[in-house]
Amino acid sequence: MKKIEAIIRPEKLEPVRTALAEIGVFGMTVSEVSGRGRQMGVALQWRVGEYRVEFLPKVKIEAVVLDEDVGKTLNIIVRKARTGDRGDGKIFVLPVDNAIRIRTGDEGESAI
Amino acid sequence: MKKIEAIIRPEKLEPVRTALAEIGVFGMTVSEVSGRGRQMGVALQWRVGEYRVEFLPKVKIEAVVLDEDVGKTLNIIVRKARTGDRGDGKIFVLPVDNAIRIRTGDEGESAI
Amino acid sequence: MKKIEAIIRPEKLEPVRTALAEIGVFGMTVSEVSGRGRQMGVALQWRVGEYRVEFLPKVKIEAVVLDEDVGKTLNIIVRKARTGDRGDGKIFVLPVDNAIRIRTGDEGESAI
Amino acid sequence: MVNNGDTAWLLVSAALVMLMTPGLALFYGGMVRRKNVLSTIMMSFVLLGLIGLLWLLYGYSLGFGPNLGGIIGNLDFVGLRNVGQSPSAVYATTVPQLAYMIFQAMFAVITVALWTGGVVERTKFSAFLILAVLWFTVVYCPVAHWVWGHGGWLAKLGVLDFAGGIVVHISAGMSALALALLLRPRKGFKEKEPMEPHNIPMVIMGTGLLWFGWFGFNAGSALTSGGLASSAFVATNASAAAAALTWMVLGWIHRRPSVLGVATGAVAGLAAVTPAAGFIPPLAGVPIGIVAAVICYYCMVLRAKGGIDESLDVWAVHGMGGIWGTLAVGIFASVAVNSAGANGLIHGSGIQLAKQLAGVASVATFAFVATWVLGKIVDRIIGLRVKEDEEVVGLDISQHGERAYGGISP
Amino acid sequence: MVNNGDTAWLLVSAALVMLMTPGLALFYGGMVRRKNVLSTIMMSFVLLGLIGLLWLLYGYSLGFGPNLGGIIGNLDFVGLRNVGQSPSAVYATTVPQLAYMIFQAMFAVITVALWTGGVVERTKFSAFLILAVLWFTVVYCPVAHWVWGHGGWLAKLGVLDFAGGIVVHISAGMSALALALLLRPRKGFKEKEPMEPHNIPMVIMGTGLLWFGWFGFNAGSALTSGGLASSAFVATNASAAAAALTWMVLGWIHRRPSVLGVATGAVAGLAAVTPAAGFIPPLAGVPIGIVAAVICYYCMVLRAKGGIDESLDVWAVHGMGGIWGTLAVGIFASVAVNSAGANGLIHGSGIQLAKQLAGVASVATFAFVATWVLGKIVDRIIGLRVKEDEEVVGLDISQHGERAYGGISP
Amino acid sequence: MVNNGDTAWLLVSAALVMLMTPGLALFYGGMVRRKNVLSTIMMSFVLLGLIGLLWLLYGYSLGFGPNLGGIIGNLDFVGLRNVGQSPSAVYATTVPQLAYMIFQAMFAVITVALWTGGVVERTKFSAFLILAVLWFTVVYCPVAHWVWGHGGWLAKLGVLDFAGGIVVHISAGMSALALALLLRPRKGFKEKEPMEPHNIPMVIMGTGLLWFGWFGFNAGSALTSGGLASSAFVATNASAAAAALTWMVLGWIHRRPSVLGVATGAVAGLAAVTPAAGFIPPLAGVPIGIVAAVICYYCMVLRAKGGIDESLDVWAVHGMGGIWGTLAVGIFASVAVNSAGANGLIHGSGIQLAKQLAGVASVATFAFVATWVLGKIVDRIIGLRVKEDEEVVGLDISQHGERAYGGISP
Ligand SMILES: Nc1ncnc2c1ncn2[C@@H]1O[C@H](COP(=O)(O)OP(=O)(O)O)[C@@H](O)[C@H]1O
Ligand SMILES: Nc1ncnc2c1ncn2[C@@H]1O[C@H](COP(=O)(O)OP(=O)(O)O)[C@@H](O)[C@H]1O
Ligand SMILES: Nc1ncnc2c1ncn2[C@@H]1O[C@H](COP(=O)(O)OP(=O)(O)O)[C@@H](O)[C@H]1O
Repeated sequence: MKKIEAIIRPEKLEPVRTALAEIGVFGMTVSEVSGRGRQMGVALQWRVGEYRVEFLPKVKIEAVVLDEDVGKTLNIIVRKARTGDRGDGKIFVLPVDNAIRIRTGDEGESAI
Repeated sequence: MKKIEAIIRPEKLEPVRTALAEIGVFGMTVSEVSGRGRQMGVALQWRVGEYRVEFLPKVKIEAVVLDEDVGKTLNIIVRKARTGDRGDGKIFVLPVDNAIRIRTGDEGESAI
Repeated sequence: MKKIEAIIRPEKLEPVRTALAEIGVFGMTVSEVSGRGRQMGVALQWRVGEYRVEFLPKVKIEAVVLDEDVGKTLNIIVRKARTGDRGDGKIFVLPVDNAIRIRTGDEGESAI
Repeated sequence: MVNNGDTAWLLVSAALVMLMTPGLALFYGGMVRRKNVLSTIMMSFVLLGLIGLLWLLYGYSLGFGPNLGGIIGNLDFVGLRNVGQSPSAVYATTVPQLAYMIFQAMFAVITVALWTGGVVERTKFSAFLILAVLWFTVVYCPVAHWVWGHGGWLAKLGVLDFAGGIVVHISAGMSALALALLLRPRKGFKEKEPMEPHNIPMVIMGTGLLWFGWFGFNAGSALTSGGLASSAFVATNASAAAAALTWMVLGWIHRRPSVLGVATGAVAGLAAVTPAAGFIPPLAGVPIGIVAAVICYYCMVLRAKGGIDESLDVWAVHGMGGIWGTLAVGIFASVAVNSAGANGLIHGSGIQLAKQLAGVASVATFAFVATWVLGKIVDRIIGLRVKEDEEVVGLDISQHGERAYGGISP
Repeated sequence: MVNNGDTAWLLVSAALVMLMTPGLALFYGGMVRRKNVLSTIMMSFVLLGLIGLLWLLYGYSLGFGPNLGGIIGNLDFVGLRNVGQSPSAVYATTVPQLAYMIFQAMFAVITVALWTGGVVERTKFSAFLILAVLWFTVVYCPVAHWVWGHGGWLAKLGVLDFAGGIVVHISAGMSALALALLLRPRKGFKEKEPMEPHNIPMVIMGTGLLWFGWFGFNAGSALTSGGLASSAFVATNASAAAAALTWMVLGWIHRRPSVLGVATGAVAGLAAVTPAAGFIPPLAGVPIGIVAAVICYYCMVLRAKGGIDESLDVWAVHGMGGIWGTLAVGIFASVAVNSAGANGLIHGSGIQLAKQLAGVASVATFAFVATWVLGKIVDRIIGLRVKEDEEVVGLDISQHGERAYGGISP
Repeated sequence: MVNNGDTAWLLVSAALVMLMTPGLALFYGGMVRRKNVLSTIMMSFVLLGLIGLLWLLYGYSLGFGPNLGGIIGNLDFVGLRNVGQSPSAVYATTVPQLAYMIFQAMFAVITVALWTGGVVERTKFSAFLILAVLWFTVVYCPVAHWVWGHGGWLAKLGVLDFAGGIVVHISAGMSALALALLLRPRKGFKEKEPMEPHNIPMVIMGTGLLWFGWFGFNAGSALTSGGLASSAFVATNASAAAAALTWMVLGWIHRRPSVLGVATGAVAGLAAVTPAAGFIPPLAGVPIGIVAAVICYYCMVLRAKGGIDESLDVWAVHGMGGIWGTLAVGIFASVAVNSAGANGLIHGSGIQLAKQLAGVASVATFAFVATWVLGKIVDRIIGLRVKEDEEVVGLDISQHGERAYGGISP
């Protein structure tokens, strides 16, 4: 099992979600985050001046998937979340020791 | 040390928190997230129609605990967060390399 | 590659961000979280009484960095986020298996 | 004869009182948890439709139609029959009766809305609607007739209620208490789970609109534009100001000066001065407001200690504030201010205080008992309370299929 | 002769109608996605400046200046020339002409604001401003003159429009439809992406202010304080109440009683009663409101089924509501209520209904066609729509360089 | 003799001005950071209590009591002694003196509230309350007397201030500057940390209420209902509209058309036209608004460049807007509009401009100096500023023990 953490543009959540559902990856947890990287921040206006906002809104998808699904999951996310401009985001893959489904108490691979 | 990430129903936060405190697990970080899984989304109303919301509100608890505490922590969470209906959530256990307490600079097990 | 998760006081985000930028750590993802630990919660007022809020606002910084940058990153965060009072927060270091830049598809160290 | 200055003032006042219901929706809506804000707002807002309609159909007739035995109006005014552009012979004789009727409509709407503060976050919406209709018919219309109707028995007794201390605040406050007892506490209340107000700026916005609208409520109740309206206006503001400050000080003594406290104090002061506004010298608003804040504050403490989940304290603020204000008429009233009024204790007579006491006691008892009975009936038939899991998920989703603030959206 | 009761009422009414534009900004702003809320609010709010100014400069003259061939006013009143503290000879003859002029200004502002509901979340701000100026000049001012101007051809025909069913609601509703067709749907609309309203309490707040302000709109249109204003006031509230409840019931039949639905119903009822308020017996507001809710509800269903992204349903609510209400004048009107009015079907004459139909047909057609042409022209010259990535990022940032709710901040 | 049309108008106006204080609370509250929104709102809202009370107790007497040497009113009106339902002999002679008194009360409240915009996000609440009482007593009441009091020295000099350009805006603006200098910048200001407004829709909501209420402020200051009120109403709207648009254009030239900019411009236009509204031909509101936007815009740029953290720019908008508007009386005024006024430059006389200059200079200086001294005293005794960690945590929690928006809740 691996945990996939993808930081993507908010407007790409819908396409990514739909495409993942098509390959059977349903379970995921999503949150609104603020990101910073090569994409510069944005200048916003105040009444007469402007100020820089360093962090831009991003969406973080967290999905724990079976080892054999990691490849295709990454693939789909990269394909669906890309625009080619700076700020498309990153995907990180982290090891997971165990998973439990609270409803049933199932552990391990059958839990996800 | 392990990092425990539990995605639970928002209304279960209070019972889980209290029960964990009883076994000495105090430190934790909590955030509001949106989840998707076997539990279907929910249909909400618009002025005359409806639309589906795919993601439901969940709460994510993150707690780094000593290896020996992992078992009982999982146990408590499963017991306190369960309703038996779809959507109860998941717990993931992730390895942690190191921990530091910012206030003191302590590293490792003594930091948590 | 390691993932550094730092839970800090909200007002320390700016100094930490600036100091990290100076040593070349630009990429990061930030979110608003609620934390609990040795720092007690806070008592807030209701119309005539008060109630305890167990969770206090914190900011979580997530940054994936190269192995060789872990030390100095931790160092900076500890230095810049410390006040010496309870509630300064924690830093956790987690292993990362892989990283991908969505824009280019680059994998591994070159992705971050 | 219609006077167009008076009519302008009464129409404006009707509009101001109308605005109080959305104001109350925000005041209450900001104090509940995020998952119940729409439900809370809806329980006020929908009454602009429901009670607004029933008032035209039969409410005005029951309340202000020609008197039947001091108890209720007859059906002469049903469906606005005989209610037209010329003035009534007995009410507000310088403005079109339609204007007086619609001014009164707004009072009926907000009175029902007021007691919803006692039952938020757990009441089934369908049951609420039925209860609202029953309560309006069985409690509000009769009480309005007793106190304000031409020939109403409390009116004949000489009970004075300028703008609704009895009719509005006591009846709503006692009813909220009865219903809260019937419904029992929200899940988590006994366990002292924090029920943090989800949006205090929304509460303040609501308070601002309430205060603003209250000028129509109280000064509009002069039913003419001129000296009396001005006097009532000043008394209203004086009491609100004094009570807001007093509440702040009380909160400060125990903890810190709270924003929610200032808002609550202002509402307590406004409620308390309502029955008195047009009978008292305007400066008497100050002691009325100060005492109102003290009484309401400690009643709230008491209610909380008693473990009663009368959730937004309608009893403590409106019920007890209204009782104090109604009695205060018997203390501060002066015929020099309003010749249609009376002299209170300070101006030499204790009789009025006794009358006021009679009015308070009878309506407080009636409202509490009648509401309890109505609530029991509705509870038996369809159940007053949502199911536990509906309460847990929140009433916005379970009752209305909506959520207040959109989630993650592209 | 200036009457100061009437003037007080008209000035208050002007202020109330002014408040409707911020109210509408919130009503619309709460229904869009978070990334477009400022843009949506701005498209209403900026008109207080833009149209507010143009009305003084030439709008009032085109609308209400001495008549040129029944089509338009001349330039006698440009820059408020000849518009002073004494009453006009032909409009509102008991109040200063300045008061009448500014009351009318507020109508012009909100009419333009109304149709922005059809084009939110995708319109380029610069193009919008140009379109607003053109529309105001080419559509609003002439139509106002036809219907309300002394000598306007529809007025001469005997078409009745008490407070703007034709001038305001039909013209805005048909124009919103034309522009929505021109602009095509928002990105994601065809794919049925959820476009969740980001803040429903904001919508309710807006509805409360609209309802409140509508008393100035409709009862203020009596232009005097007294019986007629009172009657229009009551009819307005009756229709709003009936429509709000009806919409709730319709929603409940299909799903659950929706808070957004009650708000929408109230607005539909208010829009529908607008042309009728001062011509009908007040209780006729009830059937007008009920039918309005049914018509608007199913028109909204239809619009959605048709795949047309007239985003906030200005056509269904204001256009169709306004058409129904204008025809309803021909059904319910009675000279017993307003001697300057007429008798409708129920009171014995079908002629008025025919006249109303003529008014509806001509203005609906004109507004749709003229707006389409204006939209096409602006689109050709500078493009009506933002670029795709600007739409994706949201108009708040792309058009205004601002975001509504601050991010993480120390 | 009390005229009930005039009284209706003045009471409505008083209510409208009252609503401006909650409006201002939202206007300011939306512009600060999330952690300080309640504190910011409170600094306005609590004044409805504090100043509302003090005005009755002694403020009205100091401001409008029988004159002592041109400087201050005597104590004849303390505690509303001699202030009753009949008109004053010298002020607003057609309305009850109580109505005039309470109308003036609302001005006092909002004037104090205005300068809080300069000191938000760092002022200790207890110190603020003390300062507010002192400022009200030592600055507001005397200045009101000088300009508006019967026998006040500036009034006798012939300085004209229709609705408070000097008394309200200049005094608040200069005082905000003095206090901001005393308090020094917020932590993070020098480091250019972003201080993003946390809720711009809240700012717009506040602006809408301010604009609405300002009709009471300016047109109400005619103190009668009729031609003059209508004229002032139109001038007010003209200036607001022109200034809102102008600010938008200025912002567009440098960057993009900002929503916050339109709101700010509107307020600048409203502030600037305040002293002039009832003395000028209504169309003169247009140039007054345009120039106001330009002046205030660049003063704001200047202030920011100067590194002065006068946080919400009360000086730039109200101070400088008020100065410009007061001088504009000397340019545009015409006795044809108001026979109690004067002719300005355009209508043939330069004298009035000189008088206006005298009024501006004396009050601007006095307000700045007196406020500085009062601020210094309070700072010495209990400290004006919160401790650093209190500022960092936010004033909502540190001063009031509350937070605006609930956290994670079940
Ligand atoms: N090292 C990192 N650790 C964690 N998150 C990162 C890191 N680098 C980038 N991110 C996240 O990815 C987002 C996009 O990164 P950015 O460098 O701007 O664009 P790109 O990946 O297209 O070059 C950032 O806004 C941030 O949320
Ligand atoms: N594979 C997964 N990765 C990450 N989060 C998941 C995953 N599966 C489920 N979740 C989270 O757990 C929540 C509950 O899961 P769900 O499948 O709906 O219920 P249950 O676990 O009771 O079958 C989801 O809403 C989501 O937040
Ligand atoms: N074991 C833990 N797991 C996850 N987060 C923790 C843990 N312990 C503390 N935290 C986070 O760190 C924050 C600060 O911890 P706290 O114990 O209050 O202060 P300190 O680290 O200074 O002793 C908490 O609010 C919480 O967000």
